[in-house]
Amino acid sequence: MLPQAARIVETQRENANTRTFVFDAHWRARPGQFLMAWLPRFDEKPFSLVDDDPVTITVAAVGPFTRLLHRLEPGDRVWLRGPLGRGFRPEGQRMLLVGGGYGSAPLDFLARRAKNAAITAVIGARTAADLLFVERLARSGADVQVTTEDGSAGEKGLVTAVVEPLLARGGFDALYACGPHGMLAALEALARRHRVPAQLSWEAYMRCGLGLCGSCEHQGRVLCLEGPVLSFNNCSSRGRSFTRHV
Amino acid sequence: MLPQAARIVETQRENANTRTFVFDAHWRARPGQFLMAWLPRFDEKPFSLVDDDPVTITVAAVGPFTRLLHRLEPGDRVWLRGPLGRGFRPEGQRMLLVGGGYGSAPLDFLARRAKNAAITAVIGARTAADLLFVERLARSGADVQVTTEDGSAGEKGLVTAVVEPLLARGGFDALYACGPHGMLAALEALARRHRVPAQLSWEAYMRCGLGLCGSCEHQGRVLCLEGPVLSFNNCSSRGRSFTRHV
Amino acid sequence: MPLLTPFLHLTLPSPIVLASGIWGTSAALLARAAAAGCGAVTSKSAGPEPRRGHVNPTCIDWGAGLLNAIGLPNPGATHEVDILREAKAELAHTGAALIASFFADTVENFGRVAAILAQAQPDLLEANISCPNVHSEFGEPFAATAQSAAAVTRAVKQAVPHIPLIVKLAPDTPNIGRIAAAVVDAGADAICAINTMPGMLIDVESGQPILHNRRGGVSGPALFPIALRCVYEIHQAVPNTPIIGTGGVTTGKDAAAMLMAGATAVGVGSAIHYRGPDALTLIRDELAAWLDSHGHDSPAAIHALAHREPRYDLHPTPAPIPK
Amino acid sequence: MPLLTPFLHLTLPSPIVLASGIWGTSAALLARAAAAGCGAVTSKSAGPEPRRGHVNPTCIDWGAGLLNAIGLPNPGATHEVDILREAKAELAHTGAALIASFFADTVENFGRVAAILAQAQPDLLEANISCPNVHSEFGEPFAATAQSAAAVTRAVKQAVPHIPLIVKLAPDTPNIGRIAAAVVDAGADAICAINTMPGMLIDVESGQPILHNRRGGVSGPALFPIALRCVYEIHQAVPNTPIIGTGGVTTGKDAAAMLMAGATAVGVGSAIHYRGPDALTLIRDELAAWLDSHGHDSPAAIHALAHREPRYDLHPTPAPIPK
Ligand SMILES: Cc1cc2nc3c(=O)[nH]c(=O)nc-3n(C[C@H](O)[C@H](O)[C@H](O)COP(=O)(O)OP(=O)(O)OC[C@H]3O[C@@H](n4cnc5c(N)ncnc54)[C@H](O)[C@@H]3O)c2cc1C
Ligand SMILES: Cc1cc2nc3c(=O)[nH]c(=O)nc-3n(C[C@H](O)[C@H](O)[C@H](O)COP(=O)(O)OP(=O)(O)OC[C@H]3O[C@@H](n4cnc5c(N)ncnc54)[C@H](O)[C@@H]3O)c2cc1C
Ligand SMILES: Cc1cc2nc3c(=O)[nH]c(=O)nc-3n(C[C@H](O)[C@H](O)[C@H](O)COP(=O)(O)O)c2cc1C
Ligand SMILES: Cc1cc2nc3c(=O)[nH]c(=O)nc-3n(C[C@H](O)[C@H](O)[C@H](O)COP(=O)(O)O)c2cc1C
Ligand code: FES
Ligand code: FES
Repeated sequence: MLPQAARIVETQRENANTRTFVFDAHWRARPGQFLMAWLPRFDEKPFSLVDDDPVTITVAAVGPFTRLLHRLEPGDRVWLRGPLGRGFRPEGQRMLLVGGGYGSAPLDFLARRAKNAAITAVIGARTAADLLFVERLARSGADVQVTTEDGSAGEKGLVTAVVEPLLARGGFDALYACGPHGMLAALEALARRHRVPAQLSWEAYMRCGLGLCGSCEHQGRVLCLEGPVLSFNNCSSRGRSFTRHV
Repeated sequence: MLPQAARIVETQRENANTRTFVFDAHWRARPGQFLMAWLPRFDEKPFSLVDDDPVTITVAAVGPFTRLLHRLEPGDRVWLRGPLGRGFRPEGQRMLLVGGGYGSAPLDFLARRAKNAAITAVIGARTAADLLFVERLARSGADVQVTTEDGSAGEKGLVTAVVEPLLARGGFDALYACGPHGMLAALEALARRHRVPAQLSWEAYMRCGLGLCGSCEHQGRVLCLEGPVLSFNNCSSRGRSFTRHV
Repeated sequence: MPLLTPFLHLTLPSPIVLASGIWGTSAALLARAAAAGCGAVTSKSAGPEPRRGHVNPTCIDWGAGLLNAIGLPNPGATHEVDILREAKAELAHTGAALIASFFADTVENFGRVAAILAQAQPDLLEANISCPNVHSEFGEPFAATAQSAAAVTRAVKQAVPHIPLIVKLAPDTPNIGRIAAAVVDAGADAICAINTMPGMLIDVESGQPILHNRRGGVSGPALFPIALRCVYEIHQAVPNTPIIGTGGVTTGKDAAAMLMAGATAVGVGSAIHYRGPDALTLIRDELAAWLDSHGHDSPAAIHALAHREPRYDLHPTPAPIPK
Repeated sequence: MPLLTPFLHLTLPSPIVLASGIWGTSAALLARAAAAGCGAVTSKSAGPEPRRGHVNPTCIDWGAGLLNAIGLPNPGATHEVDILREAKAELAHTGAALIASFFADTVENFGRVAAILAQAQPDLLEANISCPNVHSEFGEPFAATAQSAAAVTRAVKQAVPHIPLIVKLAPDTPNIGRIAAAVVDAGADAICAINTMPGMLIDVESGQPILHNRRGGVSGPALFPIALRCVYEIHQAVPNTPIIGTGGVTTGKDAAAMLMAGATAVGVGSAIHYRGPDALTLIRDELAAWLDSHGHDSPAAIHALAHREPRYDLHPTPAPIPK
């Protein structure tokens, strides 16, 4: 698959350093899958799909490439390769979604794809200004709970502080999460403790995007091909598979 | 397309220097199409399909390759590439088939594929012993006429001697022929004179078999790809196409 | 259609060139390629003596490309003159140029063969110093080293100074730019890049190489990125020398990429297998349509574009975008 | 399964070898490849210093093959020792051999890096003298000439005489057989052939090379006949030297063809993209099934078969067959 030139149709400001880009490209993808966005002779970087039709990504300006992207306007071109990787598979009727930072981006896509499920979403950020997709998730029908590290919105603290009692209370068929490594590692431990199947979307340093170079390895798996979403089933020690549990 | 190993299932003697080989290969092809038969490290040569299911060819022993083929027995392997080229398109209800030498081979295949047509076949050879496929064509329902150069069977002389009055009498929708160059050139002239559409299968020296090397060129066309059957429509000066004439 | 292509002293009606060894065995086929949209057509490489070529199989489609070892069958230079004369006459009304390709077994014979073919007054000569299929007979191809490539070039320019000379290079070298520089230095007027890349296929049922010559040359899609890289490197080495970019071009977009890499004209061969006898016309028309839709009025407009880098406007961190 | 493969002093559980640069960045991935059916696994090439590699795009699927210029990112030899040690421990129970691949910027540094990696006691060392992606930085790859290839070989053998050395060659040379002979003469114990073939892709919309490094290396199906030919020629040149035949192997039949061309083991890389993470297992099992169904009891049974010609019983013209 060669990068295909796509034009930006629309951009939306999401928060202080985050913008959403809508392209004149139309794919079929799963939430959790990603694309590689290329600016010729500059760089090519991975971003989660926020929608597949039209192709949409939400980008936090954190370095040279994302800052350059933020300078682009409708009519400008970006070259896209995708959809790449394996995404979330919406399973179960009661879904718990947890997002940290721009990790909320694929979660709204997931919520829209899992319309008949009852969805609880926990969205965390450093401050209220950094929160992302809270309204979008609410519009998608999720019951949204918010945490901020400084307490400027919602509960003060990390998402795990909200997630732990939710899992303890029970009643969720599966946990879906996307965000920084530390958050995912903590959620993985919680999910194991409470025997809830989990699908976690891990970030990794992507080079080839084809499952070859090993750059994106996580626990012996190449996330560009076999992830970024890795799932495990905690609900039984008897090898009942995740899908069968639904 | 790489050569595929096929086993000889059966061989049949056709006449003093001609044998038929049936392979354990099953294709879908048109009469007039051909294959390339390869014996590793020896040579690869073109032969008309006498049947496509099972793949069958009839080979006259004329030189090193064909002589080696004649030594092979059921169970031996030959590597086949095909079907190649464009074959005959059976058109019209009254067909005149003309074969010289092993040129009769694809004609019987054609006769079997054009079952509902009234078929007249004129088969020529040097001597009675060289005649090929006379019985097969009769079994396929054709009205077969025979010519030999030495008069040892049928009419003495060349096929054209029989074909000319047949065309003059009229009543044929099209002429189909396969055989040596001289015969085809003479038939082409006759067909033009009598304004009968014709499909002539020309022999040519085949190398690449892919339409590239130019080795098989005939009148500006590469016969391995655009032939060996070339058709022209003589029945009208008003551009009525061959197919419409049916 | 915006396809006029200046090439040395000529103006070709289109940048598409029929590659040597494809169809170039007769005047009829050369004329057909011109009628189909080629701006120039290259005859099958002719040598000093008539040659039968290799025993079959000589050409195989293996999926990602072709592999051929036709073995340079040709009627010999003296008879080739007749074919070229006939072709020249048939091409006259099309405006397409005739490129006479040739090879030889020694440096001197390259000069001799060129002198013979020159009798037919082809528009251009093309020295095929890169055919991988006569390797075992003649040792390494002349294209393998800068010295031997330059020696052939000098011999031909000395024998036929009045017809511009294209030298056709091979991809199996670690520095094609250096070899291009050497032949241009020796007097080559243009470069054709590239010939096929040596390869082999083995039939596992028999355990034997499929081509009778065992080795052959890879062409078609598999060759495309290799050819593109060679053309790019040659343009870097000799930016003022026109290049016929050849190798795996199958679509109008491929042709555009070749021009961008630094080619002035685009050779097409194997595409005829992949897209049928109309391939030349299809590629020509696709290229014209692409140029048109991208606002370019000629192939020259995108020539060597890949060597010019875009600039991004990289201010310091943009302020959070107000909106 | 009849896959035991003697290779130098080792007996590999299968002839399938994970190629360098594929998955070889961590002990976990090396162990996974061994568990999936590799008889040996090659680590990502390590160099004298940590290296970030090239900016993206670094690897592209262009249809008939891949093109990559990852740019040899690696943690540097000293840290690589830890990865190799960990990998060796994890591989112990699988029987698979560990091949430590490395590169350097100078002949001397090849020796130095080899000596550092030797601390981890890998089963084999592989000198990558053929990576096309560091070309501009270091000049021509060392694999480009017999002299430089032999010089590296000697330096490594001197630095680490006790671990057998594989030298990995490049296809962009007109005579790979001569280079193989030179490195074997200089002390190489085995050859890995081949690394990728230099190529380029251009995006016509932007007019720019797609890989950030511009040039990259072609791998995958497009490389297969080139690799097969190289292995065939190397086996002709050094018939007693084991070869890891690498390049475009995607199926068990491809692996069989490599063995027939003269390989003793078969490297696999890009196939993981084409057939998914199970590619190594699929190729191993297909090869085993093919050997089985053709009555061969080991990969060695078909080794170099393509170099042995069949004989046809060619009596004078057979009499007309009576029947
Ligand atoms: C599967 C996946 C999905 C992602 N989805 C989004 C998203 O939806 N929105 C978003 O804003 N960001 C997303 N990212 C992160 C995004 O790719 C980085 O923010 C971006 O690459 C930064 O590039 P830069 O040049 O702006 O900054 P840099 O200064 O180059 O990098 C800033 C940080 O980004 C990370 N990064 C840089 N290059 C890469 C790379 N090639 N692969 C992975 N991480 C890299 C590193 O952690 C680095 O420290 C995703 C990353 C992955 C792997
Ligand atoms: C489309 C086509 C269909 C054919 N169908 C049949 C058939 O059904 N039965 C049959 O017996 N023969 C057929 N032939 C002819 C057959 O290919 C030749 O008889 C055979 O190649 C001879 O090879 P040899 O080595 O035995 O003899 P050689 O001594 O090599 O050649 C004998 C004669 O065969 C012809 N010939 C040789 N090589 C080739 C080649 N590569 N391509 C074309 N002609 C060649 C030449 O006219 C030559 O003079 C066909 C040829 C073509 C082109
Ligand atoms: C069947 C065939 C025959 C060829 N014969 C010649 C030849 O005689 N002289 C020559 O210079 N190149 C010859 N070539 C090489 C082509 O001219 C061209 O360089 C190569 O095939 C790459 O272009 P392509 O991929 O478009 O075919 C031949 C190629 C093929 C496929
Ligand atoms: C993404 C990628 C990275 C590679 N990195 C290395 C490397 O670090 N060292 C090396 O010797 N070869 C490297 N190679 C070359 C492979 O080892 C192999 O020689 C080549 O890809 C051909 O085999 P394949 O077609 O099976 O991939 C790399 C190839 C690819 C595709
Ligand atoms: S980015 Fe190369 S394996 Fe995932
Ligand atoms: S045999 Fe080569 S073009 Fe027909």
